[in-house]
Amino acid sequence: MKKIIYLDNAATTKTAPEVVDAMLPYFTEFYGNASTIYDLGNHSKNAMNEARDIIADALGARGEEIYFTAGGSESDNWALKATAEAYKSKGNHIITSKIEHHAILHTCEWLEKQGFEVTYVDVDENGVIKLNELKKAIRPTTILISVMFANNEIGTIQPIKEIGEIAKEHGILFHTDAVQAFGQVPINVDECHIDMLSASGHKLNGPKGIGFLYIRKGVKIRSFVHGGAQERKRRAGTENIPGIVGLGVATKRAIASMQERTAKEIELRDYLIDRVLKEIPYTRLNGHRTNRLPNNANFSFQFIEGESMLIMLDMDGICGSSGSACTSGSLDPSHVLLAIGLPHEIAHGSLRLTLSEEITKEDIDFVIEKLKSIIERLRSMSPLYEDFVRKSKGGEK
Amino acid sequence: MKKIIYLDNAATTKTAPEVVDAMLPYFTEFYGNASTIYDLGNHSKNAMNEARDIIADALGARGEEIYFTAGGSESDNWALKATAEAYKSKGNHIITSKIEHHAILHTCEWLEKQGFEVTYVDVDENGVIKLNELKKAIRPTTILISVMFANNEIGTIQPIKEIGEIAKEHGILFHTDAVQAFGQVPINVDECHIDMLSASGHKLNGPKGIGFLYIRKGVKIRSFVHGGAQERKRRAGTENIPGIVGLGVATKRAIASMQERTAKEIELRDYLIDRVLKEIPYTRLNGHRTNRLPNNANFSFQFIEGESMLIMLDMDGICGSSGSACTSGSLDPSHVLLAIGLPHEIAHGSLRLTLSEEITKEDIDFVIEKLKSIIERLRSMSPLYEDFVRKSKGGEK
Amino acid sequence: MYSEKVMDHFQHPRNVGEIENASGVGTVGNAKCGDIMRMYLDIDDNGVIQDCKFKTFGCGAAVATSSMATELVKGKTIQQALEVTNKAVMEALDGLPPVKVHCSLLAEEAIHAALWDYAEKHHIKIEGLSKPKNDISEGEEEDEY
Ligand SMILES: Cc1ncc(COP(=O)(O)O)c(C=O)c1O
Ligand SMILES: Cc1ncc(COP(=O)(O)O)c(C=O)c1O
Ligand code: FES
Ligand code: FES
Repeated sequence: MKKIIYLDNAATTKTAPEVVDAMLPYFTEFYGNASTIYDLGNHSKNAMNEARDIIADALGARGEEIYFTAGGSESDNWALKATAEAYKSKGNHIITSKIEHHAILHTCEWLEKQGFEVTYVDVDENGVIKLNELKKAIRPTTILISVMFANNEIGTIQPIKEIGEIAKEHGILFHTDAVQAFGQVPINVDECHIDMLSASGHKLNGPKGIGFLYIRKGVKIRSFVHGGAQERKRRAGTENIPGIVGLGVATKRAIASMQERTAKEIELRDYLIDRVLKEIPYTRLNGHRTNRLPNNANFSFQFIEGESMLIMLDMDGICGSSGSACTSGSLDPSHVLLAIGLPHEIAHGSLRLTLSEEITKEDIDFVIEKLKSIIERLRSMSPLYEDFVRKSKGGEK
Repeated sequence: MKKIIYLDNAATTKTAPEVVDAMLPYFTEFYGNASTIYDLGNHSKNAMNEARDIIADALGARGEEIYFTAGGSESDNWALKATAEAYKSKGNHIITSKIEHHAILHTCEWLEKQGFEVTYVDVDENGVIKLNELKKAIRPTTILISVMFANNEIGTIQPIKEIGEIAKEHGILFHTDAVQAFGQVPINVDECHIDMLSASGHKLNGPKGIGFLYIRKGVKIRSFVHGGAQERKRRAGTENIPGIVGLGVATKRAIASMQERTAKEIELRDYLIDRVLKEIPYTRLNGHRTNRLPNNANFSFQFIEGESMLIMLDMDGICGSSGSACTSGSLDPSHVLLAIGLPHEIAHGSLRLTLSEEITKEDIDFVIEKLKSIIERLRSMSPLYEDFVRKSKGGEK
Repeated sequence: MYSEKVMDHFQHPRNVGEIENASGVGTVGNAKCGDIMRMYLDIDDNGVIQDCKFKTFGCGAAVATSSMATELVKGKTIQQALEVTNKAVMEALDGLPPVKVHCSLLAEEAIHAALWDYAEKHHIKIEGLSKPKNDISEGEEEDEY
């Protein structure tokens, strides 16, 4: 098989072999339902609570504040819909940002249909939320602020602590979608005044189909999935023990290796960014130059369309993405790139490369060489580029 | 380790080793996000669609009518809430039964709070829904009938085809919670006029945390989990590929072995039922004598409390359940046993034993011997039994 | 789910049974779960509990707390027996899971009911003992979600 350079770790990650190993016994040996009384079920319950404690520790929270879900989307849906339901007697206004993941945005749109009002706060050209606009958006009826910890496309990390303080000052609940940040950057829910936090296992070398919602003790919140008494009666469904165990091990692993791993990733990321910006003309970096996820690089190449670029990269064994993987069903340019002010045709030519601990400098060098020739080739085919060159030449006359 | 006789297969099953084997490559090798364009992602997409087709085949449906979820509870929540939302301009009335799983009942209660009206139709003493009551409950505003295919506690199989015909006749959507039935009894969605059907992987030797909702083509239904464009824009969240592959293999396996496996289970189940009823006095069988799940036996032992019995059975390595595992967080006697007319104290002493293909006649013999002495011991400690004996003696004088 | 002590008392319950012509018998039911406990006391002329037996229709915790309660009141005076609260029984068992706290109330109430029966039969008044309820249920609130 051809060597693959996987640079789409923001879409999903390889499940770490030690994570899989930890899960295995819970499929065929300790398969008991955690909600039962016999010993086999206790095995499951204990394993689940161990994972809960590992995750709580990683956030400076308590085990009983961690509720397992099927992933980031469910966590986001739950946080927003069930808070809205529980606090609607207090108010019907929610504040979020323009660059949230669709799991937040589409949920907000749904809530608008149910009679809630949502303010989508702007971001600046680096993708940082405008705090003064956020403050101005607050009303007496505001019940919830939901701002993502770090953006999945452009990697920008938000001023979460400041947002948390604003929320706290006004007695408003604060939720953050930390699906991209959890395991990549240190998070402490108390320091940042976070009341709810979403995360998803498969973004940190854990399994797919498992995630959690942190809910601060005391936060009134209804169920989203109704049914059995699992997760302290807040989230129904037979517990996915192998998934939960896997998420626990993945968290432990991500936290333990965070410092070393991200230092290495930042170095390689910056090397990639510097060389691409220098060696490929008409290119811009999207997202904040320094305040970004350790593994995220996002470029826009003028005169180029994203899908063609991705297919060509794939032919060279390079996996990247253009906009968010989750929106690939759509042909619209990324709402995130539009929000940071890119015109449509430039937003279309974006490339997101997200590193992992397995990526080496040689890999990056290989990617840059391939990228250079792909961009050149696509530009030579692009009528936009032709016009541009003609115009520039005209100017030179 | 002590030998364990696992008789709680209605709570959850052991994941079959070949299911785990099939899942493994999708953790560490073909881990790509199915919503991407590169080859690695195509691997995932193909595997997912193969599983979809296997499941569709098992139901006489089409692949595009199968939507993956995180399990039975999510499927039930989705089916009810999103149908209610989509059809509320047509009407606000829903019909279900008194013996549904909590994933249906609690969702119905939630819908009642949102302004919907729900009729909970009675069952007879065998747990069979009263069809004449069901018919009488239909109103011009009825938009949905949801009746489970087979009950998780007492195993009774419902007259699904008749219900489907009634629903069809009146132009009402028909959903069935087939979490216990899928893979255990043959199901054809067209023959039974089923519009939506819920199932959960871990009940048929598949993995936990994965399930599906069958939605007949043409049924308008909204999303329950909003966000990315996965599952034809109807269910957001990065696809749980290992789980989906596992569910596919588990389905294939369950369908292929169904005839032989259930014939064997029925024989053992009937042997168990006959001996227990004959050899343990003051005992009744709950659920229909013949029209029941092949692997389900459910008894009530008078004068006895369920939990004590379960703990004692566990000491002998026997895993059983009392009421539904999912409701063990509650102290109330099972709503199912109350619905078939059992008084509280008898409902308390119920024992559900659910077989698997691994159970032998020797296992059953062992269980019966242990059960006899446990019941005797607990009765000798029971003040209710004391009163009963005293009264009978009094009567003999 | 249960402590070793609870499991021990469940597996080997002390003092199961009846006492013929007991000085006092009390039966209480738990409205919360429908479980039932009966306590027999044999009290001598000095007001010392000579023997104590129980029967329980209930969960593992109910059986274990009954067993422990009989151990705790045996050999005690009536006044000392009144001090055997559900908390004392739970502590002696190294604790119970939160959903099972109500089970230990059954034991406390059963002792009180048996003492009340004794007092009525002997036409005496026991200081600090009030008429037991037929059904006990406590005010512990479940969270509403
Ligand atoms: C009939 C029925 N419906 C729904 C469910 C819920 O399924 P899950 O726990 O997989 O979400 C179960 C299982 O507990 C069930 O038996
Ligand atoms: C920021 C963000 N939120 C939410 C999600 C949704 O997570 P999942 O796909 O695991 O449901 C994703 C990933 O796609 C994400 O990047
Ligand atoms: S021409 Fe194919 S997506 Fe635009
Ligand atoms: S649950 Fe009834 S006494 Fe314990």
